Amino acid sequence: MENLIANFNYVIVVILMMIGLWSMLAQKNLIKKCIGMAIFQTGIILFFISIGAKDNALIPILTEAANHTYPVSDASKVANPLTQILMLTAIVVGVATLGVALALAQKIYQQHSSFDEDEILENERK
Amino acid sequence: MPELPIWQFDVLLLILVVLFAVVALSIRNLMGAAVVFGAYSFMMCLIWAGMGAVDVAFTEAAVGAGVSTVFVVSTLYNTGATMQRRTGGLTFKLFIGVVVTVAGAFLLSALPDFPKWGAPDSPVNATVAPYYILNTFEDAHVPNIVTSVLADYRGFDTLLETTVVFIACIAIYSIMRVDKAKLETDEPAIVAAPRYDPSDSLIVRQASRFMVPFMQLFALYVIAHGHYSPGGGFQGGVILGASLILLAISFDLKFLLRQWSEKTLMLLVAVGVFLYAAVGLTCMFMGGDYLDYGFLDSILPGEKDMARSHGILLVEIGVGITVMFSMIAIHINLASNGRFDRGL
Amino acid sequence: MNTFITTAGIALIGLMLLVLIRAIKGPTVIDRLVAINVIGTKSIVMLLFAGILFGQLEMFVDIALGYGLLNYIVSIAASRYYQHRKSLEPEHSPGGSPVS
Amino acid sequence: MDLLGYILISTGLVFFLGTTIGLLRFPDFYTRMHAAGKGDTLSTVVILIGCICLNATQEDGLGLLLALKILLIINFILIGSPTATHAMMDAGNKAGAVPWRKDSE
Repeated sequence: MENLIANFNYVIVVILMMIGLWSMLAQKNLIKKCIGMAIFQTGIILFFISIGAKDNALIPILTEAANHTYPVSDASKVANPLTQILMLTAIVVGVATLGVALALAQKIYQQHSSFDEDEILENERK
Repeated sequence: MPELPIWQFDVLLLILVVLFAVVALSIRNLMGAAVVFGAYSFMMCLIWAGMGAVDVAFTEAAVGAGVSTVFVVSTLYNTGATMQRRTGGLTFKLFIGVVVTVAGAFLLSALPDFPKWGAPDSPVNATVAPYYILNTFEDAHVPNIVTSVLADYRGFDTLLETTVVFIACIAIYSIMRVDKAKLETDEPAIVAAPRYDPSDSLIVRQASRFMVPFMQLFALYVIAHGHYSPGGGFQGGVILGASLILLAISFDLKFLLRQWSEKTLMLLVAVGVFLYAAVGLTCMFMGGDYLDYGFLDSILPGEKDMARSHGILLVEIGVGITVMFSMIAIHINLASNGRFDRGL
Repeated sequence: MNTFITTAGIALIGLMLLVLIRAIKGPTVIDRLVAINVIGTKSIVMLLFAGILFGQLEMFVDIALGYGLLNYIVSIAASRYYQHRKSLEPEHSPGGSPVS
Repeated sequence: MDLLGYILISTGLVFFLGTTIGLLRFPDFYTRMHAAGKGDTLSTVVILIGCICLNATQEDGLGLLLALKILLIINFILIGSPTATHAMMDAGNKAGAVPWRKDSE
């Protein structure tokens, strides 16, 4: 139980990822699958960001107003920038891949007039 | 408990975000699901701001409010699908549910081995990240550590990510784009043309006309001021793209295509990546390694650290151009069903 | 000051939760859209609260400004969908699914 | 100045409570839109003005810059939010949302 509270972020990460995975596997609708993919992705991004957060830390922008002196002396008072930049690019790439997925879904709809997986398979067999 | 600055908000928002995810997937109306998914991204933005990741929060704000929901809406617009079919396979869903639960339990069983939430000495925070935090300002004269790591220390990474956006744009182009003449003989278009009615919504058009210049000005500020505040090429590019998408929505697609022809759009998508790569190549010609902006000090003003700062700015401009025009090209392709004439 | 802002923020999140109920219940999509629009506007306020609690409001205000500019695009896109869609074809697309 | 900020933020929260109750309790789309459109914009603007008051005392011009930026946000909300409300109302009208009548229950 103590672990559960101290590592609450990982619990939410796992829940989000599993919700996304369930949606991708069990939902028959292609749009819902796309949304599930995006949710899975945000789960992973949340994992990276939350391991980069530090206790009592400030945001990774050095300003004089926040009593930062250039150069910084204590690295533990600034949140981890590395995980943030990895995920920053991942979000933009994520929206581009969401676009690719939606384009494929749109083409499939033009062929089969349906987003439903079962109907598409039926149409294929005909 | 973690000692994050605003951990109360973080915990509450983490619970709320799970609720949003469940709601977005359980609504059977597809438009409803898309709209709730937009709100899910708002919550994610708040969580990242709460964990101190302002640049990520900014990117999510721009992407979630500006483009991603619009993409889903335009897909739904072009296909006309409204409701999800009520499928009978309850046992199948339950089976998947059990499988997923078991997988989640396996993942959760590793919970005690993870470092505590917010521990400053965890492996992630203790190895390479302190170097960036301590040395950024001497090396590159950039107070925003995220920007300097993004464009300088890990420049190759960002170059390839930009290329991925470029490739995704090309992929959507090759999936969606159809020849108009060929389509008319083959099959009728699925969606009939909405007539452009000038008296349709004067208020929306005038408000957009007022807002778009401010958006573009703000986006340029975000790109240029990214060294000192949250922002950079990705955020600014997405906001610039969203401003033109707003024009396309509130007027019509023809209005946008009159200004930016298909050829120009694709050319500019390539120009952004090219600018990034060219800056790297220039560094090689000046005697350094690829993307080592310090060697640009003979053609850029200032010493080595200022040269790196200016190099970062050039690279961010390249990223901004690519992201902006990719977003516009993706939107036009999705909204007009690849016909490039009319749409959402 | 921080205690007050924290309390206000928690109250705001609680009220957002109540708004979410409308997004869950909402009989039509437009009801959901209204609720989501309210949540989006309140995100701006939450970002400012986070900035005050971090003590670096000048960094968070840019994000809030971006939100203020972009927030209404989704509403306009979705309402565009309904304005154009209505005259196009019946709600049941060919081969589409029956509406419950 | 701080006290004024507290009062304004509390007022904004009360307005937002009104918005929430309106959203939850009103019977049809148009009345809910009424509650959301007015109460949401008003409460956000009031809370933002409260934030300006809380930050007005910062040193060397930072408070002024922040006040300007927050005023810009208020300006954009005052333009964008009613536009969104109008667009949604128009969409609901065209999509055929039926107004509630007293004899419909």
